[in-house]
Amino acid sequence: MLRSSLIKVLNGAKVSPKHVCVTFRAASDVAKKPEKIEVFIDDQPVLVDPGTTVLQAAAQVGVEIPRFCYHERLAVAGNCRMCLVEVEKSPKPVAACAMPVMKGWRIKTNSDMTKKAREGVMEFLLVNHPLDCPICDQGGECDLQDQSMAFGSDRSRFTDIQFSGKRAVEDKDLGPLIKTVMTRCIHCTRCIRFASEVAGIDDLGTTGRGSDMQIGTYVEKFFMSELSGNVIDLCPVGALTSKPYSFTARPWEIRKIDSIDVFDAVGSNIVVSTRTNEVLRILPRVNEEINEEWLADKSRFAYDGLKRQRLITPMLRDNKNELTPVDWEAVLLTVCKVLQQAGPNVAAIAGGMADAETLVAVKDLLNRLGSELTCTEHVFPMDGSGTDLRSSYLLNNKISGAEEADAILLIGTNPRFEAPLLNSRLRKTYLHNEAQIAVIGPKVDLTYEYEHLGNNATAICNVLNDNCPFSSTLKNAKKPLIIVGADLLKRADGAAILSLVQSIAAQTCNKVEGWKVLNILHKVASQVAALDIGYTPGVSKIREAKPKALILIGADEGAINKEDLPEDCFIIYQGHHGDLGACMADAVLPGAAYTEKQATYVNTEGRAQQTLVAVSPPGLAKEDWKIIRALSEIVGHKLPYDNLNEIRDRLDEVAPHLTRYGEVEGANYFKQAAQLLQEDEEKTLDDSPIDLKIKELQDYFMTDSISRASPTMAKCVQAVLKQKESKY
Amino acid sequence: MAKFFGLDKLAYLFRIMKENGGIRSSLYKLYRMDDLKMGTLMGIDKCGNKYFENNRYFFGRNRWVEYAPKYGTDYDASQVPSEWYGWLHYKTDLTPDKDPSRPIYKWMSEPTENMSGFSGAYIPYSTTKPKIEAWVPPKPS
Amino acid sequence: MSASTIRVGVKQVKPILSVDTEEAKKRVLNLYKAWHRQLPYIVKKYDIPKSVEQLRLKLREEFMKHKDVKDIRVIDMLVIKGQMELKETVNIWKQKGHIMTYFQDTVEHKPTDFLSQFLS
Amino acid sequence: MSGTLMKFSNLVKSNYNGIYASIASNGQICFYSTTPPGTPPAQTKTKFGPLADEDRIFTNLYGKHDWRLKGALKRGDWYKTKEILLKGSDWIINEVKTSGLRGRGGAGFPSGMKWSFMNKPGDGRPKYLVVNADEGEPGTCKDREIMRHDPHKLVEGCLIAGRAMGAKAAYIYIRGEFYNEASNMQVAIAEAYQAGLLGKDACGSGYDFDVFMHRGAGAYICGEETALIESIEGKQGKPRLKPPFPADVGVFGCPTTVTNVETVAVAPTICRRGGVWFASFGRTRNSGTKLFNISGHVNTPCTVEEEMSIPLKQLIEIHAGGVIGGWDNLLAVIPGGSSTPLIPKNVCEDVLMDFDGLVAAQTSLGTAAVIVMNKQTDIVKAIARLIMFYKHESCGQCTPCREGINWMNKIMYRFVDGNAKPAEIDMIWELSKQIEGHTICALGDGAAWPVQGLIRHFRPELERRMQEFQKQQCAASN
Repeated sequence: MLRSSLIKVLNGAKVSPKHVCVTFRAASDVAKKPEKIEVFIDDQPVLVDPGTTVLQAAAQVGVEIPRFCYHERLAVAGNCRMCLVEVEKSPKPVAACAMPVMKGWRIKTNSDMTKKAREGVMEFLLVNHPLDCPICDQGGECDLQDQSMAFGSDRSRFTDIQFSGKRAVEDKDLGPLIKTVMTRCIHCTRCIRFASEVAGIDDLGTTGRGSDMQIGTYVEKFFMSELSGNVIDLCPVGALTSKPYSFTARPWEIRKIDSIDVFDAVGSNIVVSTRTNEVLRILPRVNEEINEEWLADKSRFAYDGLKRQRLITPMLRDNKNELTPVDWEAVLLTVCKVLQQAGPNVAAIAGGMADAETLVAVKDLLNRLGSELTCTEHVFPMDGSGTDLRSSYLLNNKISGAEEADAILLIGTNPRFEAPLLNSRLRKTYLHNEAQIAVIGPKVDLTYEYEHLGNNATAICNVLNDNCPFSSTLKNAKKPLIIVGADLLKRADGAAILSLVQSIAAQTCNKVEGWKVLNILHKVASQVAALDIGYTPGVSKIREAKPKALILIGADEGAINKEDLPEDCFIIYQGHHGDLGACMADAVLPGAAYTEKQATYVNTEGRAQQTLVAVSPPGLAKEDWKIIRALSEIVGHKLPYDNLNEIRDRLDEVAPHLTRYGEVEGANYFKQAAQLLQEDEEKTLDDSPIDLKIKELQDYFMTDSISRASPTMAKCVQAVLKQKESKY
Repeated sequence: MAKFFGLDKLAYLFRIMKENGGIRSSLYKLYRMDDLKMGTLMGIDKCGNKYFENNRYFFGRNRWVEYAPKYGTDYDASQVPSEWYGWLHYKTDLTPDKDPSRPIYKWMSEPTENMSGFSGAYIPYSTTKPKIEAWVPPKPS
Repeated sequence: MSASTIRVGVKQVKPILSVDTEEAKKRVLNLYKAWHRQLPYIVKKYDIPKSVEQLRLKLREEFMKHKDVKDIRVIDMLVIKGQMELKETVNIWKQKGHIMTYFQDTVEHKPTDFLSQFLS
Repeated sequence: MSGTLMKFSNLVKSNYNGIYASIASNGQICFYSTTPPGTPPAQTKTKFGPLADEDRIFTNLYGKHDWRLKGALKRGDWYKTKEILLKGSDWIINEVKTSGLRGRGGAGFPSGMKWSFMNKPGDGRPKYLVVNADEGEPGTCKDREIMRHDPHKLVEGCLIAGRAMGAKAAYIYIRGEFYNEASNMQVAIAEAYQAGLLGKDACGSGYDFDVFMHRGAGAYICGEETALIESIEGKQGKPRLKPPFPADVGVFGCPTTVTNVETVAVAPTICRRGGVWFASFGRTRNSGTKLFNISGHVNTPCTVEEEMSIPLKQLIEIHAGGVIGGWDNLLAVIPGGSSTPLIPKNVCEDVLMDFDGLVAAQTSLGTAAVIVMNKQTDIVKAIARLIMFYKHESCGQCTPCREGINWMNKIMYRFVDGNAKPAEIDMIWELSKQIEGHTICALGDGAAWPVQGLIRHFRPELERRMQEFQKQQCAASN
């Protein structure tokens, strides 16, 4: 929407001016760096770039100007008028959020005029605000509360409440995630701007005017976005609050633990709020490199899945073929017996949420038992350099790097649902950087316009062989980007496709230092760590090997089933949720979920991050790597680490970047990887259409054992399906 | 004269013992109830407990219950049925059979005796939902 | 002047009871003997399931716990505490359980090896 | 990214300081330290009005003649338009500057200067002229007369003004309720196209110019220039933040000038008869002729073209047949459309109807819509009704206007009954000050001023009502 208008500006046709300004700015930014101008904030001189707003200039000297509608990551609306400040020689106060500074301006953020303006605006905001703080979920973290304390008047003059009362607005139904109490709304339009700019959905808007103005979806409609939860954080008052969290806790009662999200491979930074050993909500934590300050809905709302379908006690299959709860000694002894009998005929499959510590412990144990069969559930082509060179399986250019790209080719991926926060970056690139985007794969709604090049491998060949217009765009681009979905490489001809893509990447010669063209987007949080540690992607080897014992580390995707295994194969499932894996298991070892352990995860760009313990594992469940460690001692191959530090030393030994938290360990050797792939014998391409697992919003919500157990996610799926049937 | 020597008391004791069925049973009652009293039988409830009154004793001791022999020494205040409770605790002076105004509803249930310390004891349970719901393995078909 | 006082103060500490090791040793032995004499009465009065022999061993053990203490002031302080204990014991200010705590550690030792930790 | 979104101010070029300063002062007062080229000659007359018939610009104001092209040609429209166009934009702008023409839409910004902002080297984007024909102000009815009876003046004006600023096309944003006017306009445009006066090679001058009509959907706020632009773009008519000013980023993201119908319609005559002729009317800085709308309690309400700086009393007496019940029965006059503060009778006696004269009387010329109220008027109720209008027409974007006017409206209606405390008069004064100047557009100011005018001049009346109400209450409760 926003973008289309922009193109038309340049062609001299219709345009949406509110956003045009943004692009002009971006363009002029590149062109030249104008010299700085001096302004005075409360008599403090500060040098700023031309075009800086008063509010930003004030922020540079640490003066914070109150605001409601202004948000750093959204367009300026300037309608709350809270940020009015006095500028010397100006007869009326100016809106600091929108007014660019002029040379020599003396801005007074604390003068009588400023204070009076703020007090007036505050009074007007409270005139029609219900003041129902005691029953409002935003209480304690409400901008309106805080700012009325700081800047408001100390008494009320609103006597008309005795004559005509306050405005009341009907609540809107925005679906199972967002609770609305529209009477509290102060019309800052942050939610509208978020929806149309970041989420790319123009469903929210205003209707009516004057005091009858309302925020809402024009028709009754579910706010169908994978980023919808963020409007809850954006709302400065309690008009939009979290439905699952409603009336649960007050912000001052909860403990906040910084952690990492594992629902996708992005590794968003989160804050887990807990009280009395219960996860109450999950909020995003600012990390400019990864998730900015957004969070995808699954990561935010699937936490109630952590409380259902949990494995809280070890289980063994008894003679009636039923899983019955036993204690740890019994299960460990049984498993030990099985492993000793199996000898080297043991295999392990790691699922999407396995942490690096567990992965390395399992690998060490299996190696000691004489087996090399450690696999991941998700496939990756092993031809050529396979997973030996990190560059061939990482999102090399980093998530934040996507913002600078000017031509993007998405192959076999649906970033909107596989990595919503990467997609929001791509949308930003599209809007503000005029990036040309093309897609090879199924036609999906990515919230921005793209060129659809085809749905099969031939389309990739076309790009390589200059058979389509986009290939020249890609080759002429300064900063081209190719993102390949991990799903695509699962196919039998995955290696051939990867080889093709590598050739395309090689053609787009490196024009910018450090710019990496080829990027792989994974779908699960454990994959990169597993490949780093040396797991074999895919389970085909296990099918061939016919192991006597199989350890599933949270592998619930059904990559392998009982029919693939010999009759006498003993399946050990270790994980936190009862799902496919636990159903087919002969022994169940209850592990900890990501909120319950301090564990390392490596995201798709190769950035190691760690989760922290927010709550303790339920029942008899233990931290995963400790289970393996205990098992190893009973089996008789004691693993040489007893505590977290020691196992992290071991991680450091295997791959040092796994313990450098927060940093991206870049990969290189693109050329070598490409060469190795080319050297292999000619591979045949399968020309069947490329398929994706997650195409639409309803596929997004329930993709792993936690979200499948979550009632909220189930409600979301229901709501989406219902919305799809509705005529709007 | 007899009064002076306390002989009347002795006579009264003998009377009590006689009322209670001789020396043997008096001793048994004394052993069982730590008390030996004589009084008017006011009624017998359906469990066989006997209720006595003797206003010669001071208020608070003038009404008592003699538990049915089947209870032996394991008697307990909760074995008094609710209709006699009021009389025994001076809430009313009318015994159940003499009180016409007692309401009888069909939802009234039989009184139950306190089973604390026995297999039928009441065990309190939590009414809050568990924070974590465990996975129940599906039954193999 | 004040400087010199400080220097003296630093060099020489004020004794609690004993001026030299000899005296301290004497006090320790006196305390030991006093306890030793009281042991049969303790067994009897407190009615504890221990024999006088066992108590003697325990007494020796308790004293030997501090065999390496060299500081006179610390020795004196320990002697004072020992005397207080003795007085409380002899005057039956204590109860049976207090005496028995000498024999049983109420704190259960946490397992130190990984597996026991895991299973506990 | 936030930075990118925020810093659009690169667009604001240095010469916009000027615009800012003038608009900052609510567009009422415009003082210029520098003398721009084409300064109008100083006025030597001391007595103004009535206007002679040969000096009238709008010769078919009452619709007595043919409004179509044929009639217009007879009245001298489209006469030598080609020559004017061929003289080039600098000449036109200079002529307009010399004429001292100030915007007729209310703010009174010098038109020559405004048009000249558009005339800087372009960046490839087309420029647009937008004619604001969304005449929604209560009391104002001048533009509709032009469009109904003299549409060719406007069409020709569009062409000349458009040429002056190098615009590619003109959009006439006409109020949705003006059905007949829109029809006449459309006919006039069609006639002009057919006659080759518009379109490719307009008037044979080699200049391509298009004129489009756009009918509004009935919102007063769409008369605000940025809201009007939003509305033309098909969005909700809600004012935009300035800067960037429309001259930089206007309609469809291109440089745009928004001008009033009357301003544009007088441009051809100025060019034909010369800026000096136009400047010979009215006081210095207030030159020209102007359409005055006189309504309310007068014997013959009318719209009339008069010389600027004509005394108010003379205007009413000559053209409107005097106040009903005689001049002494006059209570107050709202001199410039509903948004300007009223002036009581004693001020009306000798006030001159021009920008500076009315500013000196603490009000404003606005659109020169004189609303006369005689002593039979319930003045409080009249102002309360105006506030209700503004409450209804507030777009709801910014807080002070959305919440403040609603609140003022509630208080005003209590004032009508007197159901308030005298302290609340000061409170509503303060509220109006909290709204004024704190909003994105000037609607907030326009709503605040009538209340301020009322309190300034009729405070005793308000207090009297309150006392009366108090007495009634006491009587009722006893």
